[in-house]
Amino acid sequence: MGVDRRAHGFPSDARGGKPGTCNVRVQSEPFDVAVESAHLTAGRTDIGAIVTFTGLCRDEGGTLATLELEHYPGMAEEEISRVAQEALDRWPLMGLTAIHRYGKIAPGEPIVLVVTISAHRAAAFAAAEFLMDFLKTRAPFWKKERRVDGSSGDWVAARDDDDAAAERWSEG
Amino acid sequence: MGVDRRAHGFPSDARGGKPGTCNVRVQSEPFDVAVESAHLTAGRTDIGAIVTFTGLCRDEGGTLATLELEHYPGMAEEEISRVAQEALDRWPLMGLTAIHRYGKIAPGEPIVLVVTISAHRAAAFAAAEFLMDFLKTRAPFWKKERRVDGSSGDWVAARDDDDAAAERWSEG
Amino acid sequence: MKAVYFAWVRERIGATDEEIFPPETVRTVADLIGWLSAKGENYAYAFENAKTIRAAIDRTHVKHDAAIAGAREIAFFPPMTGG
Amino acid sequence: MKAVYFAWVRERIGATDEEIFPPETVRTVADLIGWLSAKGENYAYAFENAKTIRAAIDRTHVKHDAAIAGAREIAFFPPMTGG
Repeated sequence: MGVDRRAHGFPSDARGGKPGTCNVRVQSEPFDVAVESAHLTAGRTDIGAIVTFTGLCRDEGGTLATLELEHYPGMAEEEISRVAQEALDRWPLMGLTAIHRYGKIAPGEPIVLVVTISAHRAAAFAAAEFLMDFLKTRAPFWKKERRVDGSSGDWVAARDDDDAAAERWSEG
Repeated sequence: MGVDRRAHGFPSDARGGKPGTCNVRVQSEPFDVAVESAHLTAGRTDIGAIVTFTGLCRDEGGTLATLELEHYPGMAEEEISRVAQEALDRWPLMGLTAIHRYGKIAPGEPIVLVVTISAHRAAAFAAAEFLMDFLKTRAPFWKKERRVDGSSGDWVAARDDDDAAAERWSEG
Repeated sequence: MKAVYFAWVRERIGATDEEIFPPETVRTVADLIGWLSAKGENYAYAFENAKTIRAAIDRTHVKHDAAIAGAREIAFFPPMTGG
Repeated sequence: MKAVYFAWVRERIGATDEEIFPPETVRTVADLIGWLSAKGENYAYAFENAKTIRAAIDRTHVKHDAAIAGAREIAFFPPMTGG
């Protein structure tokens, strides 16, 4: 499951504004939140709100050595792109970036990044939460824990509250 | 209304975890989101979620030359600190940063920053939205618009939907 | 006590702050707004829609029925528009 | 068609992918899970709690009642734990 799938940029209609950008990437390397934010906002003075979400690998009380993230190459990018398009359809965003890593990840390292930009904060916050809720429940990634005591640990179990978090967006 | 009030750092109890940090600043200079995030998360490997919100000055369709932000020195810091303490009391945060600028601000420049860190994303998102809703309605800042045509423009009117956004946190 | 004014309240009154000496009959923030409004046209203009005016006593938001006894600094300003 | 397996489904089966040739009577994802389960103990173990298994046809999530006709690639995996 080696090769990186690179920037899937595609234009989006920001509901009457300038067309926004949608960047989706699946990669093994770390990402830089500041670089991604700057890229998304470059040259624009019509943005009122930037929300970034960074998901990090926790050390689990010092017991975790590394996390191994397996993914379904191809489908991972496609599924994140589908979720991203849903967010662009639902909220008046000027753009978004969603990056998910795979492979070995150490405690303290970033796993996932979502950046949303909009004229107003409500749309940027809602879209970022929506993206995370659906990345959690729909993007084909699986976490396996390697413990500091050398044991291989377990596959992380899916959380019911993640399903519940995703479910709430289907109301109304 | 000149002098900067500098970092009001105070420890907070992250509900059983290591004590978190609370940074509140009111300043005229721009801020760097990456520096503030790095400062808040430095040396920790127990964080699962970082949410940042940056509020920017919009050009209002090219009509806005600059925004002038007046504030109530002393009360601005105190009120933001009160809101920050409420967020720390309500959610299991490992820390937060809230920075609000005053003075002349050009389109595209940042005005306000909120960073929240937590083990899980729900708390980080909720606290960041809460902070912004209350900064909007309780922190003593007032925006005046200067137009590109040279006219002094108007004081920005408070928005009913900002009040409504703040109101929703008093349920339950 | 010291009165301080911000944004268009400050502009309409034409001062950032001043020492005021209200009589004892002026007991609440609302009383003080009424008393200030009578000081001149600039004050009357600043406080013409008294309900929209926000107040803080010693840097804490208060409602118009709050007592002003003991206050060192009372601020008047429009609804906040920061963030 | 090609079957692909991820996470503990992959580990239990002991393969990342394989070409499969189910008979025509195997029409849905649920049918295919049943058919695969009969191929050996490793498959039976992987699919022992069939309801927890997620499936995708040609890289799109599907339910167990989805038809498999025309599929080039069918994936089986546990609930996702990314993010």
